Amino acid sequence: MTPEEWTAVRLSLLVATTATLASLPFGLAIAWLLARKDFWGKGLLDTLVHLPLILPPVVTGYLLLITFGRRAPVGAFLADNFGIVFSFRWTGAALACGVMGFPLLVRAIRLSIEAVDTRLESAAGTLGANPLWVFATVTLPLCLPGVIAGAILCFAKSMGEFGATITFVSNIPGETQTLPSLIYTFTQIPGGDAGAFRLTLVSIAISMLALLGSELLARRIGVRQMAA
Amino acid sequence: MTPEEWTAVRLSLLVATTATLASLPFGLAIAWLLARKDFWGKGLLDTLVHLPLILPPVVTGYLLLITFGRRAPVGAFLADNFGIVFSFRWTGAALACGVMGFPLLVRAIRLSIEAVDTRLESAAGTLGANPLWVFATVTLPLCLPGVIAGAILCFAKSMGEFGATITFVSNIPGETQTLPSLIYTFTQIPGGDAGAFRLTLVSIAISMLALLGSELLARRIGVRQMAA
Amino acid sequence: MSLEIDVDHTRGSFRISARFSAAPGLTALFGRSGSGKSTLVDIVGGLVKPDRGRVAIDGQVLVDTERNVFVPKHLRRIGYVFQDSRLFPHLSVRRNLLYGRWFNRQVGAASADLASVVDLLGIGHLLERQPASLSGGERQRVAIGRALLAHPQVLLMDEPLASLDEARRAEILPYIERLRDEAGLPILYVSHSVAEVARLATTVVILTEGKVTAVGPVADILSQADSGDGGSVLDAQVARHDEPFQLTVLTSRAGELQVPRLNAPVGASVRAYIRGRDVMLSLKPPEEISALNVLAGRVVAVVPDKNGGQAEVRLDCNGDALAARLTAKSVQRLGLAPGLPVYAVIKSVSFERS
Amino acid sequence: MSLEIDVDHTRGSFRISARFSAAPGLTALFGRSGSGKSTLVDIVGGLVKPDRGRVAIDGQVLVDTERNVFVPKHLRRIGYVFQDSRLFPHLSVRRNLLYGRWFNRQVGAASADLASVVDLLGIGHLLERQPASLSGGERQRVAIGRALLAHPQVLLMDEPLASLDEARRAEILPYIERLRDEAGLPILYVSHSVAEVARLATTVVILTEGKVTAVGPVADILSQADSGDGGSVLDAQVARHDEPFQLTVLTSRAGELQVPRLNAPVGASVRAYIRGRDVMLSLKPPEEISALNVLAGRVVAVVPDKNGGQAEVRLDCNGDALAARLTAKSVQRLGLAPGLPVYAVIKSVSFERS
Amino acid sequence: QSNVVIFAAASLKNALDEIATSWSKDTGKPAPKISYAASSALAKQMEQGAPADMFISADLDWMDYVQGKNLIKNDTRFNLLGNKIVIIAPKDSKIANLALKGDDLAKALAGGKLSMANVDAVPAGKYGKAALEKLGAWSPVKGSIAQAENVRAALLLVARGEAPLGIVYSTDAAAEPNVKIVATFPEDSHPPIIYPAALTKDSNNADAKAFLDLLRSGKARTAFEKQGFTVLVKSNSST
Ligand SMILES: Nc1ncnc2c1ncn2[C@@H]1O[C@H](COP(=O)(O)OP(=O)(O)OP(=O)(O)O)[C@@H](O)[C@H]1O
Ligand SMILES: Nc1ncnc2c1ncn2[C@@H]1O[C@H](COP(=O)(O)OP(=O)(O)OP(=O)(O)O)[C@@H](O)[C@H]1O
Ligand code: MOO
Ligand SMILES: [Mg+2]
Ligand SMILES: [Mg+2]
Repeated sequence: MTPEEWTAVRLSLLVATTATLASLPFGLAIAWLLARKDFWGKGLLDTLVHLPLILPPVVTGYLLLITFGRRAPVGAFLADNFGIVFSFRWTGAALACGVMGFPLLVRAIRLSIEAVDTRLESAAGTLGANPLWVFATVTLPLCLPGVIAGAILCFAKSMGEFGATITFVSNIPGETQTLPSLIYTFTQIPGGDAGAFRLTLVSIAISMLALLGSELLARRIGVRQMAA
Repeated sequence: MTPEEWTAVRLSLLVATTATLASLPFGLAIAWLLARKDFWGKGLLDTLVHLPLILPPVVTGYLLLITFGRRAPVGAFLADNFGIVFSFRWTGAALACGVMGFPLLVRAIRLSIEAVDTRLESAAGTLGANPLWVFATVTLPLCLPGVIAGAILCFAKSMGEFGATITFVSNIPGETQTLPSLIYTFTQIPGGDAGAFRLTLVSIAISMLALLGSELLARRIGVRQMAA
Repeated sequence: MSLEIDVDHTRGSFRISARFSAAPGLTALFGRSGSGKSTLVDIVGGLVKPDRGRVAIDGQVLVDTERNVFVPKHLRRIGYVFQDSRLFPHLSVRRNLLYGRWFNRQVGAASADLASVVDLLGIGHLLERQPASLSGGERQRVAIGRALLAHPQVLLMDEPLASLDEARRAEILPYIERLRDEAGLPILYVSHSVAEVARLATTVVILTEGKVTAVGPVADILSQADSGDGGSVLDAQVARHDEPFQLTVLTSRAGELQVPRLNAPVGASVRAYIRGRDVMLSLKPPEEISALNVLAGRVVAVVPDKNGGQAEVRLDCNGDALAARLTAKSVQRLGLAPGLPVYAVIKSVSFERS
Repeated sequence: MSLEIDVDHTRGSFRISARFSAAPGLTALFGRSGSGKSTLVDIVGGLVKPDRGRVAIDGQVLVDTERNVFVPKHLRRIGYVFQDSRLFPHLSVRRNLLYGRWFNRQVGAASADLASVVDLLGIGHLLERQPASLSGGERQRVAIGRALLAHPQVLLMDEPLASLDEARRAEILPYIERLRDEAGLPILYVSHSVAEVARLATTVVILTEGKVTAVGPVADILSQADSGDGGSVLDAQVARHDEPFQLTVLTSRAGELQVPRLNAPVGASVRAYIRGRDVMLSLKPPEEISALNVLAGRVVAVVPDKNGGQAEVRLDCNGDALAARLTAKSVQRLGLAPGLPVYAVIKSVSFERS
Repeated sequence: QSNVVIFAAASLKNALDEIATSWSKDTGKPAPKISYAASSALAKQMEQGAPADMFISADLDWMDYVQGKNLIKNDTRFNLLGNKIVIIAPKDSKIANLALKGDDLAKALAGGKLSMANVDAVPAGKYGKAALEKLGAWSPVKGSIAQAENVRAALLLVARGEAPLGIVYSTDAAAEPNVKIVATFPEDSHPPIIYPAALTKDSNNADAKAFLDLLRSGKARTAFEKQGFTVLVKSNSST
């Protein structure tokens, strides 16, 4: 592989990992809201979460651009107040991947939270745990399978996402050129198939390792729990 | 909306519904295998299922093209022996959407199956139900939340998928031009933004309805079950 | 039920190694918490495949690891009442009850059955409810009904009555007796209640840390049970009913017994269980006392308890064995010793009502 | 525990409407399956918010719908033993037991507590196990331990001993008594066992279809209980111990009682529960009989059962009330009628061992 | 009679739709079905037996590719359209006229990115790169290129002000009100920008030939020119 390709691999790993880890807390919070609370606008929130799935990735990328771009309201606000800049940065790629993976993350966690027996949560309450502690010590550990599944889906999606990423932060080698962007470029060149194939295998290998790791983790948790 | 747009809306609904319904049985079977069985090559199957997520959609579309195309081995076999033709038909678009949504479908169902208490399955066995009946009368109803979640994810994904579709079956009006393909086309021409925006709203509205419907369904099932 | 078991099985650090055969009827599994009762029932039910061994019911081999036989649970035609009720949360009570009917429909009068079982268990008002909204006892009653309505050939009951009130137990016990006697259904029954076991069991199996430490007819075993409540069982026949006083007079070899009105025809064979603690001993026939039953006998043995405060006095009453539990002080005071003739005094109300 | 309850609540078609106040100590909830016991405990525990009403413990208001007070459950400092054990499946037994310690650590000697509770419940060998691998009884014992170790100010126990064998119950009961007496812990206790209730309860509340049908001191209520096992409670003091025979001699107004050796110092106040079915009546003092306890008294009332076969004979033994359950035939035979002097004969072994 | 199926580069949609509609109206024949996608995807689909009668590529490379695979009727191939590439800046940019030699461009970027379509894969990107190389402006800006998936995305980045400058087709620049053209590349600075068209080998639809002839005849000129394309066929030369 060429140095450019190695760079793309490293960048993709960074982007996918960041996207997954950074969206986890938000994913957990929103999944919990959707699973356990009834509130005005719940349907809207649900639709919003699913939007990146429903919209063609290019459109999502476009929406990200007009929201988090340098001249866009939110983007400018974040840049001015927190120094967080997305445009043409790998952070923007991570944001795009995180957003694209978000519906998958939230669904998996939500399903798992809905499967947690609320009677156990009440039991924890009677033992003195306040709602936050109940979440941390009972709900969260019990919905770990969903968290793991959601994280791996988000990671895998990040390894494959390019439509929104390239539209939002374009394709700058070493900065925003992730593996899928590079693969895509190869597919657009007559005779580029071999290169695309090689990089595709790399991408599959990475994701397979991540998958196996997640399965092992889930199994260890599962063996310890079983149904009690 | 123009007649062409209406056609695309109708076609997208057809494609998304077909993709979702047709992949459900396969999704159930594979989710059950992954959730409940240990076998050689399980990791491989798991990776295979996730591939459409990991690969850039264009690559998935290309792989579909060289597998299910008219001149491709599997495509030719299916066409000659069963008269099933995917290439450049709406069925191909449904196949592409089904494949792209498959990892989401399988994950959701699998999570739910893993949450089903195997003690209830044993209880059904003692009452005379053979394993197939146990699945149909106990496992399946109890993992319905996951089936519904998986189906809605697959449907939503189908409403947004165009990378694999356009690569596999092109973008032929009335035949393979789904809503997202049309939206994409609009984004490729000067002055197309308004059209893209209009169609995006249509797509969101449809998906929102589907989401709300699924929530209602899940809630009705949930209320009936609760934890027993 | 002519149950034959010879199995070894390991679950984590727990090892069960049980071997016994039981006569037809109801076999009670008795033993402390964690002694392996549920595990053994699971093995008979086909939920656990033993590491080694053989299980047969009425000659039909269900498991034989040597010949690689393992009849899957759905072909064993069992009705299993689980310790945790395991109702199907997605089905109404009615559909839970009728679940087994989908699979074993050879018996015709199932709808009549539903009505009578529902009636017996007092769950008629719950039929359209979902299991999640039931109380603990209601749930267990539905679980019993579900097992009964599966038209099983074998009934496995793991502490079925533990969460029920006495009144409800008193209603269900005779029904189980009828299943045992009239339908001839083999039953494997786990219970912590000596009274239940004494009343129902044909054979008692005592498990201790995974091993069978005693097995035999209920009369022989119960007095050995480490339960603080040894007792005796007398085989008797219904001689007549005393309708005005609602009593039934039984005859046994030991003598005549007056017990609360039984629902059995004259001539029927019944079993009277007499707890050791309900038996008083007197050196001469007591007079002007409220107890209606006085059996003459002779002391066979005086068996002091380990801690010495009490003793079991075994009597021979004209061939029937009877045990009385007394304080050591009474034993000394009355000078009880083998060979001494005594009178056993037993109140009628001591007998379980049916 | 000086528990005051006045609540209305509707769950589906079930309506509970309970109002009572109970003296400090242990309050037993008694009633048939589905009568609303668990619902009431849930209301006290804060798991269910009543539609209307007020709950106060020791003057501390937990719920008052009128003043919009609802103390959330994690602030109530309760130890709740659920009817279904509700162990945390992802935590080992040890961590289940210590769960409450994270939140209520003001009490110091918690590690000593762990050891003693583990010992009492016999779960030392289970500490590193996961709940899924426990037997039914083991699970319930861990649940009891978990509640005790949360250092609660109130203990809520919903059929805690239902799945335990008699030997284990006999070990746990005195511990609960100690909590009630020494630690002065208010306890709300659901049980189907009259013996347990009689032994433990200060106040008994009887629920029938969601309504309180009787409430009062254990002695007054138990004989009314629709349980087929009415009994009497005598307040007594330990007079001396008879070590050779392992007996304890109690004095009560009714007379002297010899019971199996109690673990209480001389002078201590204890309560003796005497089941009606364990009491024989004699018209003259019995001689040469094994029973050590004979109390002289006078018939106060003869209350026939609904179905007529048996009757409860209420006695006044020098001011103490005592009830005997006899057959109608004995009542007639002895000519029992108010005013008649009689002797109550009670075996020592009838008393529950501690 | 079945519809003519045309595989066409996505950027042709506006013009080609208009032509197809009027052709259908004039002749009474059903309007052609036109599949708009990336030239690369269309070429590979033809390779897999796609039922196309006609292919209009956005560059010569992909037409050469299908011709190399023997998928078109070589004698029907002709160069239909030409286009120009320009440098654009956001409407409110201070840059007005930009010189294109040496590092003028790099200076004008002032640390910002030059937004282009993919310089290896997308025609507009390839042309832009060639032109910059020819003008000696490539190496100074090489490290500052933001490569978009396609021209439209490159245009968007400039229109949104993310990038101070970008290289796009003049057709796209003309239609976007938020940008202005600050320089036009000389025709000889890059390979000719050409949209070739041809009938496919398998096509036996007479209407397809008729429609191709229409395009070749130059009667469609107005529609293409309205979108800013240069029509390469001579006017009024009919076959
Ligand atoms: N969600 C609900 N919907 C309808 N009825 C309910 C619901 N929850 C409980 N009930 C009913 O309320 C009644 C009281 O239930 P509860 O659990 O308090 O009974 P219990 O006295 O504890 O009985 P048990 O001894 O069987 O445990 C029962 O009849 C039960 O069916
Ligand atoms: N998966 C397991 N791993 C380790 N030990 C286990 C496992 N399953 C059961 N055991 C142990 O096996 C023993 C027997 O369990 P079982 O459920 O048969 O007891 P039981 O006699 O039914 O007790 P109870 O009266 O409490 O229900 C228990 O000590 C239990 O802890
Ligand atoms: O009959 Mo007793 O129990 O020795 O007093
Ligand atoms: Mg058990
Ligand atoms: Mg209850």
